[in-house]
Amino acid sequence: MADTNIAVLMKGITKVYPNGIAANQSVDFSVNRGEIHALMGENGAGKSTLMKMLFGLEQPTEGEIIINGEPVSLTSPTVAISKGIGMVHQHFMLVPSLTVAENIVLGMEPTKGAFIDYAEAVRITKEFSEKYNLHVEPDAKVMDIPVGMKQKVEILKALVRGAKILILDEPTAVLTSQETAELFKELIHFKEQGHTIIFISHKLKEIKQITDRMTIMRGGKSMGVFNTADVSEQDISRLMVGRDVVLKVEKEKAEPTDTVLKVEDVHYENEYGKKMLNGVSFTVRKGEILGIAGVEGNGQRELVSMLFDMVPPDSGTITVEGQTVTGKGQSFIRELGVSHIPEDRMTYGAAGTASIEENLISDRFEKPAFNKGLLFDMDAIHKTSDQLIQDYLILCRSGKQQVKMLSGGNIQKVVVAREFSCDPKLIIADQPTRGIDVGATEFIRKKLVELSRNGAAVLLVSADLNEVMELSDSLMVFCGGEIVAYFEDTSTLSDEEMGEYMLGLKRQSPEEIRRVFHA
Amino acid sequence: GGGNGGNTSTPSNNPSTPADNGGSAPSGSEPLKVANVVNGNLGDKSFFDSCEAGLKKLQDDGVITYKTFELGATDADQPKWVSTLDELSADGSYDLIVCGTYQMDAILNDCAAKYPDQKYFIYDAEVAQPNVASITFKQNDLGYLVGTAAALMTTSSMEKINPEKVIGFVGGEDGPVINDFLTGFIQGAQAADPEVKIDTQYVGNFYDTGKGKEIANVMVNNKCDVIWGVAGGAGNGAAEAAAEKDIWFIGVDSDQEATFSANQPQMAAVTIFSGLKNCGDGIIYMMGKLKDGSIEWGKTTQLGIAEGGVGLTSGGNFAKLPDNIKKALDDVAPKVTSGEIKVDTAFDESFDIKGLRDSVRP
Amino acid sequence: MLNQLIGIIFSETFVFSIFRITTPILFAALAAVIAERAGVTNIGLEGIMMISALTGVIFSAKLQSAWLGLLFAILLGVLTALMIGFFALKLKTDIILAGIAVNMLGNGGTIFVMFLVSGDRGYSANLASKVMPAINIPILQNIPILGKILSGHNILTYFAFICVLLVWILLYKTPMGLQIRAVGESPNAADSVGVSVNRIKYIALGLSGALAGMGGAFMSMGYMSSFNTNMTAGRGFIALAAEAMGRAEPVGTMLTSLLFGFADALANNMQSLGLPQELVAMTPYVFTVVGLAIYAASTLKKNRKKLE
Amino acid sequence: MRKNLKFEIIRGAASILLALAVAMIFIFIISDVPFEALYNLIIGPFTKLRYLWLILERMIPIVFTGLGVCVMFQANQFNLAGEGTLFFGGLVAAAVAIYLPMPPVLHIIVCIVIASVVAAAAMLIPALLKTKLGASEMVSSLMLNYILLQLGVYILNWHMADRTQGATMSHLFQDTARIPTLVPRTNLSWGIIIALAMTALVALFMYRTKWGYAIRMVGQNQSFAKYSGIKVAGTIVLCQVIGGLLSGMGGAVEVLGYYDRFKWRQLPGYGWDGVTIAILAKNNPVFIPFAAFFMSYLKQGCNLMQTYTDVPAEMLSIIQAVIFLFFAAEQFLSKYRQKLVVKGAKEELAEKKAEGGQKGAEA
Ligand SMILES: Nc1ncnc2c1ncn2[C@@H]1O[C@H](COP(=O)(O)OP(=O)(O)OP(=O)(O)O)[C@@H](O)[C@H]1O
Ligand SMILES: Nc1ncnc2c1ncn2[C@@H]1O[C@H](COP(=O)(O)OP(=O)(O)OP(=O)(O)O)[C@@H](O)[C@H]1O
Ligand SMILES: [Mg+2]
Ligand SMILES: [Mg+2]
Repeated sequence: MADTNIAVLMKGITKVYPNGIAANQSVDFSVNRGEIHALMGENGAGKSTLMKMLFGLEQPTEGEIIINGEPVSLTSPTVAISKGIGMVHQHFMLVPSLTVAENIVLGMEPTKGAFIDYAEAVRITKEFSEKYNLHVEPDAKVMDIPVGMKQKVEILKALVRGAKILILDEPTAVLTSQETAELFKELIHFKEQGHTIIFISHKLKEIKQITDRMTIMRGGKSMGVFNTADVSEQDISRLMVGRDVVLKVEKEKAEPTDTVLKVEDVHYENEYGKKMLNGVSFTVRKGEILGIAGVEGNGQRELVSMLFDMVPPDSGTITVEGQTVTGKGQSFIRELGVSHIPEDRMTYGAAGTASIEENLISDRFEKPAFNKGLLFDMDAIHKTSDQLIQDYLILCRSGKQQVKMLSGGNIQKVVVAREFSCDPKLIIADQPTRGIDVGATEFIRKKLVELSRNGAAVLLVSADLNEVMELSDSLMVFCGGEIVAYFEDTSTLSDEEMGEYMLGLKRQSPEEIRRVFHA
Repeated sequence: GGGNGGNTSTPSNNPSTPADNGGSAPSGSEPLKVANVVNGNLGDKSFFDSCEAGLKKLQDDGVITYKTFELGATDADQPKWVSTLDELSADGSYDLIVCGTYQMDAILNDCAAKYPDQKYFIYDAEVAQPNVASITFKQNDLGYLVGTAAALMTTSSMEKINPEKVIGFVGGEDGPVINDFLTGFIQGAQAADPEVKIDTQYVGNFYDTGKGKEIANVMVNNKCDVIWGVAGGAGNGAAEAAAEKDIWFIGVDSDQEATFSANQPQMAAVTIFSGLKNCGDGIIYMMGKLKDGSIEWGKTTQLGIAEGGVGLTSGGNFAKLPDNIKKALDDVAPKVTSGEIKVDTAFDESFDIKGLRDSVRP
Repeated sequence: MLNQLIGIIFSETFVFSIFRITTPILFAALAAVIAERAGVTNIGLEGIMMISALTGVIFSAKLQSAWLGLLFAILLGVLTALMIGFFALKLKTDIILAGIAVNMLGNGGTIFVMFLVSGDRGYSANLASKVMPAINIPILQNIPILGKILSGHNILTYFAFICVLLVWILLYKTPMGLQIRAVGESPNAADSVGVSVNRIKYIALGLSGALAGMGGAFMSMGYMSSFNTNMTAGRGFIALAAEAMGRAEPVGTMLTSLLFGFADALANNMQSLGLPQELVAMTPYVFTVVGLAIYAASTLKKNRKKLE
Repeated sequence: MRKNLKFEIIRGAASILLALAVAMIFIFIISDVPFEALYNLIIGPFTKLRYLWLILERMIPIVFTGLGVCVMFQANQFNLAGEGTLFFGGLVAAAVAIYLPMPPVLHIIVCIVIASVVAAAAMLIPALLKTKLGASEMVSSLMLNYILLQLGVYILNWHMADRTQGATMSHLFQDTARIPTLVPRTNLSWGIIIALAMTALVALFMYRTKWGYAIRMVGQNQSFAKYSGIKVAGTIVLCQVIGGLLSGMGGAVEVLGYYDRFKWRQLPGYGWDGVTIAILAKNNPVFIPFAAFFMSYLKQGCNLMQTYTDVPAEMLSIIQAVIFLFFAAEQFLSKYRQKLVVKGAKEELAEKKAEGGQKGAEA
């Protein structure tokens, strides 16, 4: 007989996607009523897939789902919602041109006669927003609000629909730590009100702080259920990855020489008029790794886009080896010896439907080395691509394979192989190891250090504080579109101190900050 | 339900009809086996239908059996015209293949040369091959009659007529056949009253009825009170406009008053008469010659007013024409036939249709 | 000549004709708006209009009621659009191909069906079809200039403009409209709150078919009083252009449809000035391209800032 | 991969069968000799060599427009002006063929080249409106069709028409400009060889040159292409210009290979056919001749059915529509496919497990 204390029971779940990927293999998953349950695992372990099935967005190939003791067939989100399940997705599921209130009532619109009762929608939004202390602006369009508020809108969407079981898929990835702390308060509050919460996060500290139990997944399988109190952070990462995690990179002290990248007094307002960069100036020199730390959404993304001329600054100058890059186009910038590992590999880093080989040559296909007369020199292309596949340990059947058929780590290696092998003078590495396994991470970090020690200038952006602190020779902190701190030597820094700068609680003097501008 | 629908247009071939050698004209009472190649679609209420009607009559009279091949009118259908004609000729089981329009002449020319034993009729075009008999119609003569009547109408005191001396011509395309009608129309009108202005406009195709209607409306604004629609289906749009604005419409090719009278009485009411191009009668006329052996292969038979190839309908609203107009028509017709009145043709390369058109514009 | 043209443009009959010419395009363009807003490109509008134009004639003749004819025209429009939906959404046939196939059906299928029903082929002479009435608006018709321009149109012309309002209300004031816009803009978001994306797309396609159906019915039961082969003559494609130029906004689309109606009316008048018909016929299309270019240029600056 | 191919073949065959079954319903309703009709439709085109030549002959223009659409669709450019540029290319070729005397062979080449260049230039309109102003290429290309048509008919009627002819058509082409026939006593010209050669060239261009590579990358992921340093705007212009070039060339080859005068006064419909076969060929130029053959075969079957049985002409568009609708249905038999996939995935997992087990045992 089903245990009435179990809110969610998923038994023997297997999910095969239409492309043949078995994202879940005989997974058992159970959550007790009124607990906060963590679901952990490396990227691609199958966490989101499992949750999508619980929310009716995907159907299991095999297996059984039991909600509050009742076997259910969750054929669509509507059914799941009717069973009291709500989900906050890893990627925002909001309609940008609609207002917050419209997004919240979408699919359950209050009506007056045949029309939407918009006032009522606003009232509902306000009511729930007050009840759960999640402050949002009902009349603002979603495209105009900051990410933190978007996250709250997502949570409200679930609560308004009467969710008793709340799935939160990496809700804190885009929140500041204050916002996170506030959210956690609310989660505890929900729990006390009898809600059940499934919480997915890669941040071990958060997991330790807030959850009662956890299920760990690896490679589409469940590795077991644990009481949070019983396992250490070290244990968790070992269970997730399958071996002890060592991420310490050995590197000699940097001896920076000439300035390669010079950014001077750059300002930028985004399309909605929000000031994203406010007078940013810094330089990156040959042979050094300069890190940028900061909570996401503080202007790093805009800065990186600008360095690669994807958007123009409103004012200020950006030069690489003395040459202005603004308005020159990406091929000019690449010609200068700039390479770039983009944050979003599937949007900028790779063409998923193209082959590995085609992805590897995208920056150099016009070079004489790869062309014989009007035609491609296919031999040269094959040779280069095979060599890169070998050098960068890209796991694939052949260079002809579609990139999207590779695992995330290997896709990242394809990007890295291309960007590192073009003899770069400046490397802009934006989240170079996001979401890839330890082995590949180690490999990429080593390569990065090696390149810098051989004379490349490296600008490293990462949301992973450990990564920036360990890998960078010197470090600056971004907050609110400004540089708020600069550290020439990262070896003596503490997490706590960094945190204070990142949240804008602390700030160096202008003189101290100006040290980052070596000119 | 619809089982018999497909057959009406394609009467079964009589399998007992012996496949003639096709070389000489078959004699006696044996019905001829005829293929009717339509490089367009039936239902034009115009010469394809007229030709079809002629063949139907011949079949009913036991003179022939026939089958119609509708090949569509679009430019992408052109290759189909070629291949079907070739297919039927190669097949050899038809005593006679009938086709029409100037769009087919070059095609038939090649095909007839390739299959010298096969006999062909072509109407509304000329092909100089020894196994082809061509039938053409003097639409410029027809135009002259219509122009005469229209000009006299706009200056008359008939109902629906305004004081201004303006008449309209709605053409399908700015092309030779249509302009041949137009040439006669303008010359006839000018001869009747040199002060009459003729507003000529084209739809650009033969199917956009909406456009036909809009153009006719513009003509009404330009004070036209008699409009001749020579634009196939698009001409019906002009008739709609005429009915709405209560002016006179002149039909073309077939008796459009009769067609409209089935279900569109308002349009029938304003259709004073129609200028006919009697393809069906032409075919019957030629078939008679074929039967009695007087046919001349390789020659063109021009059918004018006298032969009944072209002419005006005389029933229905025609009676409403004042006597002076009827009399004028009776006067003019023999003169045109005899050549006493010389009507220009748009097929003459040196003829400046554009100049003529612009010189009489209101 | 220019004076003459200006005289024409400011004449009552000219302005009156703009509304008449715009009507079928506006219906079809609104059809395109609804489909596009739900994220489906309905390239089969031309075919749907043809099918409905014939349906209206057949049923109004058989049932001796223009209104029933209209009803069936709308119904067939809906069914045809849903067929596109079935193939595109359910069987995942490329939606463009599905649209092209419907256009083929609209071309040959209508001739075939008309022949089966009435024995007519090119033109529905044997069908005693009915037309939708023209309406004189009581007080308005007596106002000097305005009366001549705005009164006396076919009831469907008025309805086309009413539909602009209805579509606007539907899209911006009703739950269905909210869901249509959500589905078109971000299907995942709609899906995640239990809005069935395909269901909404079917509904949008159905409405699109209904509007295009009215456009077709207007052609054969208002503009004309009979059906003839190919009578929509590319208006379905023009409508797609009007919709895209109007950025899938009902009011914007109405304005672009009117622009096309104006250009077409102008073209009709330019021939009597002695200009070659072929060049005159280019007017509406050139207007559209130039209008599109001007409009695109005006929105260019705003788009440049977007982080891709 | 192999499994996928096998599935695609099964799906293709099944969808054709289903399409025919639906077509058959119509045929049975209207025909007294349904089996004969069906025989003519399906087997008919293979019964005589002559029919094969006809099929090949009708492939010519649509191979060109199909290739053009492939190139544009591969870059995600929804340009529908193949129709207008084919028409205009034909007209330009005709003008050169009539008024510019030249020695044989060279004349043909010059005609084709000028036609292609003019058509390509016309495509600059939608292409530049897109890249410079961001205007939808679909709208401007649709309008361009009508503009080119009207302009072409104007030129034909006012400047090129042979007034001695009963229909509006140009003067005769000079013999030097006519593409000779390939098979005697047929209308199959060397155009088919040009078409196939262009197929090879376009395939080579798309898959073996830097420009083709750029086009494909822009189509597959425009952000990635831009980020990689590919000149996106230039590539978008290039692909549409090539699209115009190909359809213009198609117009020239069709006009010079099939006609002796320029006779088109409407858009001949080959542009839409090109879109259809490009979709059937999944935008791969290599498959274009096959898709074109299929379409041409179907049309020939329909013609024979009309010629030898009582099925009327209008049925043909219905049958074609039905066949394309089903043939292009991706999701057709999807349940079956999902089963195959699951089976495959399970086998793979089992294999891995076995391997893992072995490794474990070794350790
Ligand atoms: N969008 C997608 N469409 C199709 N297949 C995908 C997609 N994303 C990933 N895959 C496939 O899923 C499998 C696992 O990929 P994923 O990136 O989730 O694995 P991973 O465990 O993170 O890999 P790694 O160890 O390299 O980091 C791979 O075989 C990949 O080809
Ligand atoms: N729609 C899809 N089609 C095909 N494969 C998919 C799809 N969605 C996910 N996958 C694959 O299924 C596997 C599991 O993905 P899932 O999103 O569940 O991982 P995850 O554990 O949530 O990872 P992350 O930490 O990155 O969110 C991956 O290999 C992924 O590539
Ligand atoms: Mg996930
Ligand atoms: Mg008068």
